[in-house]
Amino acid sequence: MEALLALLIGALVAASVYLMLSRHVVRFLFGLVLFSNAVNVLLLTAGRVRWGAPPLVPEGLEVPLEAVANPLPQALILTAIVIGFGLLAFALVLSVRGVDALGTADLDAMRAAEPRADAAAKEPR
Amino acid sequence: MKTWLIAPIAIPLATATLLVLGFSTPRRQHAVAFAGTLALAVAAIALLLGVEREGILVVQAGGWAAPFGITLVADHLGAAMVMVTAVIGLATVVFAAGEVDEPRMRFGFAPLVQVLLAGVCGAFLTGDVFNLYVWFEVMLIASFALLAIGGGREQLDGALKYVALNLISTLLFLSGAGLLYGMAGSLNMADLHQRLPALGQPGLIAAVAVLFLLAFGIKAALFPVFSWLPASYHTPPVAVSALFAGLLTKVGVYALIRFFTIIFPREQIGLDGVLVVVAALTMVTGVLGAAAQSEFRRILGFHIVSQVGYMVMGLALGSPLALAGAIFYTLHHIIVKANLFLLSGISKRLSGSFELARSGGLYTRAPFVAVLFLIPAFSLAGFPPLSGFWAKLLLVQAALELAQWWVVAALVVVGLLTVYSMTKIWAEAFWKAHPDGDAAWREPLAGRERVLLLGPVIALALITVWIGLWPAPLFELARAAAAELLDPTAYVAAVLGGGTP
Amino acid sequence: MSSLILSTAARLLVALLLLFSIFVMLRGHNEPGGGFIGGLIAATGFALYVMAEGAGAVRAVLRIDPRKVAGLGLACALAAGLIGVAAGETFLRGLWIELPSGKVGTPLLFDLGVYLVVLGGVVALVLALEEQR
Amino acid sequence: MAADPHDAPASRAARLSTGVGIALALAAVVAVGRAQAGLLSGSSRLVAWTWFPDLGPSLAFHLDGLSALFVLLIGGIGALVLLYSSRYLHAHPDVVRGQIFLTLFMLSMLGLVLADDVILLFVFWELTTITSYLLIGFENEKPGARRAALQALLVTCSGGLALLVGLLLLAHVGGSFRISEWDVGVFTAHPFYPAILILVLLGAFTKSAQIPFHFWLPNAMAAPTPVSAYLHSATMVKAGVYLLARLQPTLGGTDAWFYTLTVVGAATALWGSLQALRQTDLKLALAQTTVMGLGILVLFLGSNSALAAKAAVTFLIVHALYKSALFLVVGIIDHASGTRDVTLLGGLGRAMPRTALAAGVAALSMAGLPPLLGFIGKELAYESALALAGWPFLLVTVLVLSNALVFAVALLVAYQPFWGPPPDPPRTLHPAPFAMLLGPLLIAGLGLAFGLAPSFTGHVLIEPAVSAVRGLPSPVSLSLWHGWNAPLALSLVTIVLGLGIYRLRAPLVAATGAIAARLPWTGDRAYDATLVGLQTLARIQTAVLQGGSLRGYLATSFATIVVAIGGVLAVHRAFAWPTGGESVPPTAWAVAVLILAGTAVASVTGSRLAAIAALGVVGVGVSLLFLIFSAPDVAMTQLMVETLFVVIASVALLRLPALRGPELRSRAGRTRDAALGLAVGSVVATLLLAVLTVPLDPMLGDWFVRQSVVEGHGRNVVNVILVDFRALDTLGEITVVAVAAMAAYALLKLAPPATRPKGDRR
Repeated sequence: MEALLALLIGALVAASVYLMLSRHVVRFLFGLVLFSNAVNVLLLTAGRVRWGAPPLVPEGLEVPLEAVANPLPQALILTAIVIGFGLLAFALVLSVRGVDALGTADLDAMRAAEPRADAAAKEPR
Repeated sequence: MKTWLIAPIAIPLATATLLVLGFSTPRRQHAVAFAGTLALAVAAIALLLGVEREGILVVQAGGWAAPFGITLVADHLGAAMVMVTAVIGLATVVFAAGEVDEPRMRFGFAPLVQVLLAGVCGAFLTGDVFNLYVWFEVMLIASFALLAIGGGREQLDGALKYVALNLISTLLFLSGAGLLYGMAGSLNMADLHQRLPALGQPGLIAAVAVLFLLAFGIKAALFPVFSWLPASYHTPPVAVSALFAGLLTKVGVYALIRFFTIIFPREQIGLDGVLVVVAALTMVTGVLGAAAQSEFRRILGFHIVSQVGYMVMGLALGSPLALAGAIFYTLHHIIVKANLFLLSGISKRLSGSFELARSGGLYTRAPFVAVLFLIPAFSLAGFPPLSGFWAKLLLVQAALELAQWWVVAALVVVGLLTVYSMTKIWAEAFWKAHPDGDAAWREPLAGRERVLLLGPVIALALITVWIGLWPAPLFELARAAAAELLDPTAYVAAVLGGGTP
Repeated sequence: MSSLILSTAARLLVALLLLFSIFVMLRGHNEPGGGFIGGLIAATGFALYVMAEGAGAVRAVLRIDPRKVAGLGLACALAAGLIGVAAGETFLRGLWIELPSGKVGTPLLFDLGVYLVVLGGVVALVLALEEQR
Repeated sequence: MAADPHDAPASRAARLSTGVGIALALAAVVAVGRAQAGLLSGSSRLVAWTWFPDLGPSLAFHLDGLSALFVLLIGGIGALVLLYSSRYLHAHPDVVRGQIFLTLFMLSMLGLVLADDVILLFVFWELTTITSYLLIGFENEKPGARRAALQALLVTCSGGLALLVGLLLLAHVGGSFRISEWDVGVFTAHPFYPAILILVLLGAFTKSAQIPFHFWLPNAMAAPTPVSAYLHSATMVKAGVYLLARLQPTLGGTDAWFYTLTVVGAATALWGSLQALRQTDLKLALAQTTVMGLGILVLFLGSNSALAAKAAVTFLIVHALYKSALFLVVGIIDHASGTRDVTLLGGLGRAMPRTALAAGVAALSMAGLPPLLGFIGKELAYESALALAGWPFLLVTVLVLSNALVFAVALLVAYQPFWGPPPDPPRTLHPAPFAMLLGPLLIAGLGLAFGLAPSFTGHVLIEPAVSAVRGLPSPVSLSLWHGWNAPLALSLVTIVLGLGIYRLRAPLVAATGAIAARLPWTGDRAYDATLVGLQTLARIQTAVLQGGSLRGYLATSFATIVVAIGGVLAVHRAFAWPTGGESVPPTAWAVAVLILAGTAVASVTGSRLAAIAALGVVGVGVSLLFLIFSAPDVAMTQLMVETLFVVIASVALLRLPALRGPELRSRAGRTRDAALGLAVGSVVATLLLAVLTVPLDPMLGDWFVRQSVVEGHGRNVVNVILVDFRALDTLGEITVVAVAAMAAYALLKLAPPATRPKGDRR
């Protein structure tokens, strides 16, 4: 089971890298979203998956009767998902503003901070 | 005493919350931010003194014993880093009050700085891998915001590159945390220190270690993944650049030092050679990059890369002296580099441009600023008797003791190239007459602006000189920190309460 | 988009979602749910409302800047942590008191903080995006 | 000329800076002069304070004959130069700055010769480099001055860094950072000796302008004349000589030391004197003879004989005195007539008799004529050269030739401007004030006085220094008259030859000029070529590594991931396939297929909406996966986040340019990116698969499940972890959310960049 998940993660990562290397800023964002998803599944997988009950304690008991899924990876993933959401939303807005300001969605054309002429530094005087 | 351990995280967070909920005028925001940062500095001093007096301090957040809850730990390294964070925080908060424009203030500049400080302090104090990830993210999102808001084309372009590569770093870090948990079943650093060797999987551990090396390497701007830094650090307001230049890459360096001593001790993972080569290439490519630039802040940006190489070289060499040298280097560099960025802002304010070709005349017009520039500039270049000299000396001495001759050569040659690229700024912005002649004359700093802009610069320069003239106390601190890292017995005992649960 | 039916439906839906979100948050300590999910549900409700009625209407209903809601949430969470310190325990120590209806403790205050941050944050984002259009 | 700025009263700051500097200089002279009596017997004084105990360096100072001699020169000449420059720079707006730098330099130099600790010595060594840099660049708005300053800095700094390593090795071998604590016998036989020698000599040769590093010194004449007189003839350039003298007991006495110093010194001496003859700028002529003088000093320090040490120390004094006096004279000429070009000067003697007197006395010493100290120095040099092992004939020839050339230069400097034919029309003169005359007169006079009192000079000044250089008591007695002997004959040859060279100057200059022009490579050109090469390398490297495009940076990062992690996995053969575990239920297969399908569509579609929808499908799929694996909270959160993200993305992305149209990447580019993507994916999957074979200790999870109700008072374990067990994570996390929202809000609301002026980076 875990092997299947590992391969799935590999596929997600591969696709996300392919998208991130695109010249279009939107595709880059899509790649980021996929990568983020892949890492969340990786957390789940690395924490081992198990069929069975979710990590809930039935009412009136102190500990669950049957074996439950490992709750720690779940908590970590939850945190990671929410953080990822914040970061991705920001990246999205930043891209929108960047495209507005720079007048292009082509990543290769976005070089306001590092203009080409800059590479030819002048001799010190 | 232990209450102080949470203070460096709670104080800036509380200050940020206060700033969001009230105090709407920029002046009041500056005042509250200053008060909050001052409180942070007091807490940092108390923490450092506490560590000096009582040794490693530990708080189990929420009262849950390690390794189940999250442990906050202040050892010498963590406390020293928090201290220097507070210093840089104070300097930039004051400088920002004289520099940052009103729209940025309206849109949360002040609380963002506080959140950044909280994130940085959290990263320095946590003893938990996943919690470190969380503080990295806090720091990161605050830095994204500070970098991007209110910016024009350049700033947005720089921010995009910064965000993109840092997000990759962060996802690698998260994957690493997951894999580490998946192998060792723990996230507590002290616990991991004990568990990993017992797994009997040196190859796998090395591979995961490399994953962390990559994640933190991007963060710290190591060769060949440093490009986001020179692409972005020259774009935001100077107070932000200074904060970033001083602290953010150094959090990456800190994490490398922390991980590659306590979690992945060098003798276990056998990556020394790789790390030495990476450090050397970082030093060389960074300084050559600086040599190719002709813009004040871009030169400084590339210098960060080169200097991070020095710090990582200390880690890579790995002897007690080398590690102490790396820590000494980090602490010194935070002060000096932040100061240089602040000075670039003063230079721009007085001469009208960051472009060296478009500036000049400061030596004649602002001799005091010129002196203030020379101190951190020569310190960075490693001239005695300034702090940077000792930092380099410690590493050279360490490399000599280990008979790493070509490392010595690299340390020395890169030092010379640093001198070269640093004097370029001096010759162009300070010595050379301004190309526009008297027409370029900007009004001199006066009144409130003078105090706000020059005050932090003077303070940081004094620290540089003080460390230079009297290096022994800082070195003792660095050595104590290195000793704790190289033999984590005390660290483990303090965190886990003496035994494995 | 502002047809009467949609507008009315949206209002109803928002009210329902808000109620539901509070329910989800409160039961979160014992059943699936909690501050995150609750906050997200509530935010989704507002997002719907924004789409139906426009940003101005939502601002009018909210009265308070959503960013301040988020700030308030952060304040709640911090306060929940600091109560522990004030009581002489460590930061974020959970302190509980027994009430007839069940136990109430600082972790619940903390969860409320999470709820408010998520709600305020997402609504601020949606509003800004909508107002930019 | 009513309002001549030279006649204005000095500002308070200028007077203060001059006064403080002179007071410090005199204090040093007096203090050491009082101690001199004790040093006659060859003893020395030590003081030390702790400084950096953990590493080793201490604030240790050491006064012996050699340091004392240097202190007297530095302080004595320093006081006079400061007085002189207060008038010379009088009208300069930066006079205070100049005086401060000169004083700082003097203090650094004093520290250098007094330091016993090698690190302390290096600190002062570098401080002289820095002050020299600032002083050469004194006329900072002139590009030539800036270039010269940088050149001097880089050349001496590269040597300095070599020296630092050398000193550290010395300390390592000697077991102490204190020179006085070394056992001088252990060094030459140590395996590090060759390395130490090379490194130390690099430091000394760059500082003391030895071939092939000599070129920076003439260029440094861009500095104001008092600076040249002080730093670049009398003191700083002698720091290298001082170092060699100081280390001769430890490092000297070997063939390597002897031949290197002798050959380099001789070559430098010859080259400098040849170059000196060619100059028409008086200052440059003097600068080149300084190169020659430094060569002579290095040459004599090569031998460890008492005679050579005596010759070296005597010539050190001779050179410092006549050279600084003549520099100051040239400054007066420049100040008075507005030029230093010897072809434009003549007949000044009548108008400036006192200057002419100073010049004459100093030049006689330079030419090596009796009864000046220069004569004694030259005689000693010949005597010592004749006694040297090796090839005395060659050395003597070099010495005679150099001295003859210097003789001619002395005539050029001290005769031609004063007594040569006056230019037509005569230049207007501006007489120098007495403060400027005092220095050259006194210093030149000392050269005469020391020559007339040879026993005092030998016994009080030279003997303690020679003893210190040799590391053993070495009695010295000097006399003006040695009787009729070989050195005297050589002196006569020198004079005749010198007069001849002076007469035949024009053709000689032409001849040497022609040779020099054919030289393929000079130090100066090599320096330029090095800098150009460095710039080119830097540019190419930056273009490769920092191309300015995000995609390049991303590709680098991904490739690094593949190489680094893949490499380690391959080296350790850490490949494994997890066995056992749960079987794959059909639902999981279905969800996996769903996710893959969404991924595929998102990767290739040209439509934004389709891509967003596909990503939504992936998100829902992942959410289902969480549900399948018993993570309801995560599943719900994922679902809600996905929904919100789709909403936000639709709103935001519709404002961006369409995806449709030609894919911007070329086909080859796509193939390459796909390959890179596959590689990264494989590495991640491989790593994960290997990790999954390590059995997981479920201790943490089990503990949380057990404690959730008991300690956390909640039945949803995940939630209890989030708000209690690991609430600190959550605190950070909600901070991220709050800040992200604030930041996005600010980005969207804050003034659009179009309304901001272009290029504004604030």
